[in-house]
Amino acid sequence: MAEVLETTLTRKDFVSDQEVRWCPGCGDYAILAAVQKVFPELGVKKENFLIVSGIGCSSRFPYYMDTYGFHSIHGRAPAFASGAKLANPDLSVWIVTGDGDGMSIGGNHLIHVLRRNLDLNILMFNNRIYGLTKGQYSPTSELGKVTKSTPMGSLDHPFNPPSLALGSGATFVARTIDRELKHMASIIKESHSHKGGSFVEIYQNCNIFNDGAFADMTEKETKMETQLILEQGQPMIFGKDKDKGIVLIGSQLTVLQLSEDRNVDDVLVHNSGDKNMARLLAGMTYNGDLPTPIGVLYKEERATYDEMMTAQLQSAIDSKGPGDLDALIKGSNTWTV
Amino acid sequence: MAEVLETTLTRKDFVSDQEVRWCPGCGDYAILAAVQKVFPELGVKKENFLIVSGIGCSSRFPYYMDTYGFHSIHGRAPAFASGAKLANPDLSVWIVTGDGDGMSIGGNHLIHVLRRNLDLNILMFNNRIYGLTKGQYSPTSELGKVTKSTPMGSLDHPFNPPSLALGSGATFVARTIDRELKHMASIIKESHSHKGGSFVEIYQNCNIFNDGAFADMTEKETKMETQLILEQGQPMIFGKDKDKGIVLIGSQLTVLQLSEDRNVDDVLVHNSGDKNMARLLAGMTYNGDLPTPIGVLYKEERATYDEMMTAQLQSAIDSKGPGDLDALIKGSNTWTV
Amino acid sequence: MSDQNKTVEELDVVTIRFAGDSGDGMQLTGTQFTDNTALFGNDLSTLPDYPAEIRAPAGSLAGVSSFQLQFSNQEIHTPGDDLDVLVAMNPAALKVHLADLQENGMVMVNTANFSKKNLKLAGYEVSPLEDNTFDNYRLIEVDMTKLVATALENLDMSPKLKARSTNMFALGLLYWLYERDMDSSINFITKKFAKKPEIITANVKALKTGYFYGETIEAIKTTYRVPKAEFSKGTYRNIMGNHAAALGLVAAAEKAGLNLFYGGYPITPASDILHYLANFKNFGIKTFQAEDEIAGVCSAIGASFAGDLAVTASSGPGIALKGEALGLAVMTELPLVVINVQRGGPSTGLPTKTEQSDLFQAMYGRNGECPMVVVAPATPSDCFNVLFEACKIALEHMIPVMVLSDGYVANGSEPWMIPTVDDLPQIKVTKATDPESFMPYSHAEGTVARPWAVPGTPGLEHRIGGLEKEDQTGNVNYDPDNHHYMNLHRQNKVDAIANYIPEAKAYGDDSGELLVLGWGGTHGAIRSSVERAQKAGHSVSHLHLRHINPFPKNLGEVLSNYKKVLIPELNLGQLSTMIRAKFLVDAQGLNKVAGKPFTTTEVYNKILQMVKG
Amino acid sequence: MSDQNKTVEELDVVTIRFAGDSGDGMQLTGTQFTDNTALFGNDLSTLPDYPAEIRAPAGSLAGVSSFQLQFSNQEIHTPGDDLDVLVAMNPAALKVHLADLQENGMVMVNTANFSKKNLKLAGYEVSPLEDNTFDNYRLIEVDMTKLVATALENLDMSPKLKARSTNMFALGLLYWLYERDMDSSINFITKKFAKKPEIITANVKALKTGYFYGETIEAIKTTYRVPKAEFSKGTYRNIMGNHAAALGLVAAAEKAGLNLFYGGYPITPASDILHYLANFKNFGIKTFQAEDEIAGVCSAIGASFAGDLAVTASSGPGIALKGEALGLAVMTELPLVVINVQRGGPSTGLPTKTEQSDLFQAMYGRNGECPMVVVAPATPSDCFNVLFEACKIALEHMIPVMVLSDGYVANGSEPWMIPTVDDLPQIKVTKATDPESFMPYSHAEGTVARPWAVPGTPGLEHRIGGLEKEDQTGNVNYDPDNHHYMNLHRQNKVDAIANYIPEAKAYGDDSGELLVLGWGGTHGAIRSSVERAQKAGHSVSHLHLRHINPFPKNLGEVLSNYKKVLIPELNLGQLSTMIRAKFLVDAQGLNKVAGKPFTTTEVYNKILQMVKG
Ligand SMILES: Cc1ncc(C[n+]2csc(CCOP(=O)(O)OP(=O)(O)O)c2C)c(N)n1
Ligand SMILES: Cc1ncc(C[n+]2csc(CCOP(=O)(O)OP(=O)(O)O)c2C)c(N)n1
Ligand code: SF4
Ligand code: SF4
Ligand SMILES: [Mg+2]
Ligand SMILES: [Mg+2]
Repeated sequence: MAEVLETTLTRKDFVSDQEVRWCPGCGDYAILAAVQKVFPELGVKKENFLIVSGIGCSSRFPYYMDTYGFHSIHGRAPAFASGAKLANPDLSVWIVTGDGDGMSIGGNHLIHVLRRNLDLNILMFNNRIYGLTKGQYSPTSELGKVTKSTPMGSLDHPFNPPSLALGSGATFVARTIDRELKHMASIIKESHSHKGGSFVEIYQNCNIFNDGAFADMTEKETKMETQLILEQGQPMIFGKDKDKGIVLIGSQLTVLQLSEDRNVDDVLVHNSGDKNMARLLAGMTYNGDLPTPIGVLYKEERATYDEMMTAQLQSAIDSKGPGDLDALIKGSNTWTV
Repeated sequence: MAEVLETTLTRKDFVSDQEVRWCPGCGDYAILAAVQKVFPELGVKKENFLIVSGIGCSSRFPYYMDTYGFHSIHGRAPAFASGAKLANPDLSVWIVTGDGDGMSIGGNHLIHVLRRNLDLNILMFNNRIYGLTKGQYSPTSELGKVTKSTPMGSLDHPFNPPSLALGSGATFVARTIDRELKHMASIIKESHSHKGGSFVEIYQNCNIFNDGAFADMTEKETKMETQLILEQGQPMIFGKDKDKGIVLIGSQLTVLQLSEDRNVDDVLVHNSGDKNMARLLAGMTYNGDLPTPIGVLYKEERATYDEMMTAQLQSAIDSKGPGDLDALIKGSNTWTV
Repeated sequence: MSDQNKTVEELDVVTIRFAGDSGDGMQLTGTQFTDNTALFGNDLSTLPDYPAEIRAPAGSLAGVSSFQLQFSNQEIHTPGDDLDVLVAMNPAALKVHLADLQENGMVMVNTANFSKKNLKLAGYEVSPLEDNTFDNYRLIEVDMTKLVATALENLDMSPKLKARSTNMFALGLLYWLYERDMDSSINFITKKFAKKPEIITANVKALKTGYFYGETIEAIKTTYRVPKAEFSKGTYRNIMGNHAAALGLVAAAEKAGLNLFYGGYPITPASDILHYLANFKNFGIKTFQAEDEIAGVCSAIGASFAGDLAVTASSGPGIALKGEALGLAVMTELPLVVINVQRGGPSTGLPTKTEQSDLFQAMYGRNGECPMVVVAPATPSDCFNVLFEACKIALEHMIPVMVLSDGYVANGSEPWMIPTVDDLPQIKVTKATDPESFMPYSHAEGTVARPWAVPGTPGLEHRIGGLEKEDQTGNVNYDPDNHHYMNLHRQNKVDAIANYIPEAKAYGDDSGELLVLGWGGTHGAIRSSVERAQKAGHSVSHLHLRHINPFPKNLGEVLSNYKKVLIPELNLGQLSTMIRAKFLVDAQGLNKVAGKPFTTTEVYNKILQMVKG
Repeated sequence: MSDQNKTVEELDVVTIRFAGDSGDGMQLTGTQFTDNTALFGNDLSTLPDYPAEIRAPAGSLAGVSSFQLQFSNQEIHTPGDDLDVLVAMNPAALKVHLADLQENGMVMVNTANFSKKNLKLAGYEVSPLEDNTFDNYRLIEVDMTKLVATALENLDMSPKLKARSTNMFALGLLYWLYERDMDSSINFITKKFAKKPEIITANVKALKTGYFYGETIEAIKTTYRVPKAEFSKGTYRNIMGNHAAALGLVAAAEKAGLNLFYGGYPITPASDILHYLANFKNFGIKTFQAEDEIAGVCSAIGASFAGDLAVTASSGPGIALKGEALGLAVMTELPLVVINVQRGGPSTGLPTKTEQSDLFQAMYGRNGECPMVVVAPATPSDCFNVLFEACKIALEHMIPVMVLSDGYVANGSEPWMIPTVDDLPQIKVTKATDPESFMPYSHAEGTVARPWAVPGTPGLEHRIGGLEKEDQTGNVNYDPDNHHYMNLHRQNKVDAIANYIPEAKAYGDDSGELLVLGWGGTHGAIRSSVERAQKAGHSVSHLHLRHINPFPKNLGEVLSNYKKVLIPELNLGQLSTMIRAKFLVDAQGLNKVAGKPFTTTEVYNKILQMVKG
């Protein structure tokens, strides 16, 4: 883990000299701002940040951050990041990816990095579209999506990213929204503080090719009804008047209209350590009349791959002694002429 | 869907002329036997079966079946199978894969074919090892596994295949065991009858490189305590004396010791249509003192990709008329010299 | 239509370029002018050029988008070298493109955009309108934005939305300059915005305003007319390469009596092939947007095994990913068409730029001895023919075929004499049905095709895969002699195709001083320069290869008839390497890897150097 | 140790082969004999050969596993062509291998396995023991299984387990035949089964039984002794190629003062490199078994960016998958070592067989102009040197390097004079630290290396990626001239390495009739045949290329000194193509793609044909 920082960094320290090349109005700007705001507060030396991305609009992110950055190839960011983290476990490694980069071509690397629990942070900008290639549907696009490549509507059922992450064995699964700056900043912070692989889905608006994809979750008129803001130890209530709660009946999460009889005490209290509950909460995503949860769905402490590797290397030295190259080359069966 | 068959096929019709080349004692033999037993009973014409595999011991499967077969490349069987199914939706398409082929290199294709819900059947032989390459650990090997490539023990947390399948949006998720012939046959049958993508995990013993990986689940002495046999509409009881049941307390599945007070009526009744319950049941895999479920964990009717594609092609014809190639080539802006 | 004070001049050939910010609609403007030109009856060739995928900051140099068009009353082959007219919608566009304007050429600028901020973004310290930048050019300053705003005064629309029509103003102005009527664009606008009448009004008004404004420009005393070209008799349309490719595929499927299956993953500049095909669903075309390129090609191979005409397309990086699966297609001897719309490499490279640097990858980018048929279209409309032929070869020889298109051919356009379906050659496909004689790896004489025995056929159940196959039976086989034999067989299978393709015949004399040998999208620049050199009396011929693997049978002979061979390529010498190795001919390369096509002049100068030197 | 009735004959060179069922332990037997031979002091060369990955049915032809060994008192280069002795543990082994036995050669069979069932499985209608099969050979029939069973009578062990020691019996018999002592194997057995004393007893007893049984064999009147070879002074061990490769990597890491990171995915025949490295954890070596080959190479590139010496290895199909990522490594100019242990292709091909058919893929298997350094080891022990050098080039030039090993080199073994670490060249690695002068894409004179600025270094924060880079700054850049320049730069970066490698020098005369040009694992067969031809008085020299891209600077000159050039390759002419294209030399190929190495005779015959014809 990165050590605590002496000097004070500011947002400006993380602004690179490259022009930002997203379309005006793109949700990516807000995410960039949030990250530039949060990074100085993490207690990590500037030179210890590494941001790795794949290919996509979202994946241009590293160019705009004055940290070490690697704009790699499509879908493979988790693999590059894994190598870099294992080469230098002191780095604070961030992966920035999109719904196409991360879940289409890169789906396998994503699920594997999550099960391995390397200590790194994944920010997946989900705009439910391929932005960079000008608007084909993505694995998170809703069924029936009309796009350039599906003029009559797409035929495939989308992934539910938190469900997939949990199904992979992720130890930190969260969701936030480009338009909720504070929430986004706090989730990014929390993902950093989690030791292990953190998966953060960020609902992001692509105003050019999929404008308003999450409008119901971002617009004032509706968002109170559609967002379920999860907070550790807090009851799961929502609604403009905070008059609705989530309860578990049998195996089903259900909306409870609060009343005098059935009040906040009857409502589920969020415990991000409860994996089963996380599985059920993830299932609430765009699911009928249920609100969609944002916040930290799940968080589990589990040994990280990188720390186990470090420990294993040490234990090899402890048991065999530090490598003696001459002896190794020589082996055990030699003869001399 | 394949039409119902007139003539009567037998096991022998599905035995190819190729020598079976698995190690003596390999669990693959039993699975081959089960499939050869079940196929004649499915009401599918012999020539309408297509078995597609990747690379691995398990993936040699098609050679031994006298059906159409494609021994493709490592990890990609779902993609080949998807193309074949879409080219000819009448085929009964089966994918045979291993834990390495299906979940390591092929993980992405697996999760995508499941979310798309193509009507095909996946048999994943899980021996928790790479057999063909002579014994490296696989993505389903337990943490700390000592193998050729991990002499000091592996560092990565394994996948739980049904959890991953459910997280991907699969519509049919089941598990069986090479040593439970009847159970295996019935699950294979049920996977066939499911319209949509069926994922069947088969615990399979690799007696050469990972002998006894599932011994607790297969040996007489222990299996009654370790297997939870799920049957639709039946209470979830297990144990040598059928004296234990599974109950849901809050969000946690727990073992209930049956007694006069708390008897079978208190026990959960299996409903394979309950997705939330399936998520929790999948989590019981090799999980502490809980038994590991076998049977159909989950089953959901959802439009299949292939039938939607067929419908879309038809609706294009219905609305635009059948394609007129001369008109298409001509387009709308022409001039004549 | 020009007024009394102006004169009309006839020209043989004109090159114009529209340039502006990515948001200025230059691609649309260019396409409109192109369609109009095509309908008018000129020969033409286009070159769209836009920034890498993502939108660059407004007004920046990186954000400039342009569209170039050459049109003529004669046959032309390229979008032209030097410009007669440059339309520059902002300072950045001027900065990037002015150097390409020929001396005394006309440059029209939209002065409204020459703000301090934009000048700075374009790197101008002093406004070029205020120094000697235009000393050698004819500058036409127009405040297009303001003129449009005034014309649309009465419309109930935001100023921003109004400004969006400025490109139509520029288009109108050029229509006026070249004596065109505006109907094609008015029709287009009316159709495109059928649901938004106010947008129709705005655009049409802006268009007409630009047109009529022309007459008021003092500085322009002359308008121009490029008479119709003489085309062979027939019906024509203007067509882009990717569009023609898609049509070629559909035509081949129809001629073969097969369903078309397309499995692929979006990537610039190949995605449009998927987009076009997805629109042809009433032709029974199945398009499958896969999770990645590997799944794209594998799904296609699976569909091929199951009996469809299977196609995948991508660009360089995506083709790299398909290499392993293509080996399987070669081993299983299944028909498959793979399209690589090449772009600038290596790695992600220059995604929107053109290049010919994937020839080696096409030939050799797989493990083992893995020969593959390679063909390449020469022009946008040639994509139709080449894709049709690729399908024919794939199906009739049971073999995968790689088509090397490129960004220039794919996005460029030209007039195309529309073929009739009846006149297209038949594609002979016979699927195996007879269990008696069936051997999965028996091979037909001549075509060396193996039987296509598709699942669903009773009695032909068999297994194929990537392990070495026994000759005839197709069973897995580890015998050394069989392996050697099968390697030769796979090579022979490709080589035998040389018996089915036309012999090489150069344009120009059959022997002489210099042969310029080309392939793919460089056709236009080479042909133009060779014609120029021929006119100048040099002994130069042009041979353009459609078939790169196998080569035409007589290629070696043809090469030997010239004293020198020049191979211009947009790479560092890939065809050169193949030619030198095979024929031991000291072919010289003209190599440019700049993400841009050759200019005619570049090739011409090299020709001169070689015939003189 | 031979008894009075037998005589001992001295021989210069002997070739033996153990062959049996996959389950018979032939690989172990062969390795034991090899170690013993090495310790005894002969020069030697081995050729293990086993069925494709999966276990074939017991007794079947497909299930035969063999191990060949040539040993000599002189320098030898190959495992030998014709056999002096064949040990055949079952009919299938006999069937597959008998043809390789030289006339009058000795064949020892384990008669116990010549059951009806096994005969049938091997395709014998009549037992070869009962017809004239052995007319031209010396047949020694031994019921090894029974003799072992009797010897182990008193052990409390299942008959099946006892029978498992039969291979030790055969080993003992051969030890006796070649006048060896058994200590090395007794030591080995004792160590290996330290935890199972009864297995030790059984194996040692079987070994000794075989040994002493020798004396009772009437038919063998003579035992043989191959005197020690004269080696240069030094300490030796026997080593296999993959093992040597792993050691070369560890040594390079130590000499460079870096940690080694290995990212890869198992595949035959490359997996052992991972297995070896995973055992060297106390050297700080990080091995990462990735989810696939793409993740393997990408993790390595990530580790390289972060400052480790990064390595990935695979075989043909896996390397195909890495193509796209290798383009990124070329574009980002990061040090990386990529090992391809070649096997039979195309596609899955013949996974356990050797071939040299991935040279084209190494050179050209990526999109765009994407040149890569290519080197190849010639022998098993040479893998150490080549891997060490590959790391040195990668690190000192900041460039990816592809190493083309092959199944023959990787699994073969030979004596190796052990180098001392002190004598190995230093590897100069300087990581950038100075923010003042730092430019990510500035390039050093000579090496053309760019600075290695690793994350964690204050003030050097920068971004890299796969889009075209601006010279010096490394920023994304779409300028045509920059793109052209950078393409030339990347080529130049490879070419410049020619200044750092030795010039080519042929073995034999510096000019003459014929130069035999080889690369990689064909070294032994070529060298032996050239030596034979030289002895026969022909003007033939041998040049073996370690460096294939770039070639040694003087290669063209060397080639021009010979009237003819012959290029033997286990492919259809890949180096030939490169040489012909580059030097316009009419090099002839000797090409075999049978999954097997050349025999000396094959190459020799071709040499004769060329010097005579
Ligand atoms: C190997 C490869 N295949 C395809 C592409 C083309 N491509 C670039 S980005 C992209 C999808 C981007 O979608 P997403 O990850 O959702 O990012 P967004 O642009 O929406 O932020 C595709 C298909 C590529 N660059 N490389
Ligand atoms: C592209 C590629 N990479 C690697 C391999 C080597 N390989 C073949 S099978 C296999 C793993 C097989 O494991 P699994 O799928 O579990 O099958 P099993 O043999 O255990 O049945 C590997 C790594 C290959 N054939 N192709
Ligand atoms: S295309 Fe969409 S995601 Fe990409 S920069 Fe523009 S608005 Fe953002
Ligand atoms: S290695 Fe294991 S999985 Fe493979 S055939 Fe042998 S026992 Fe079965
Ligand atoms: Mg997206
Ligand atoms: Mg396995």
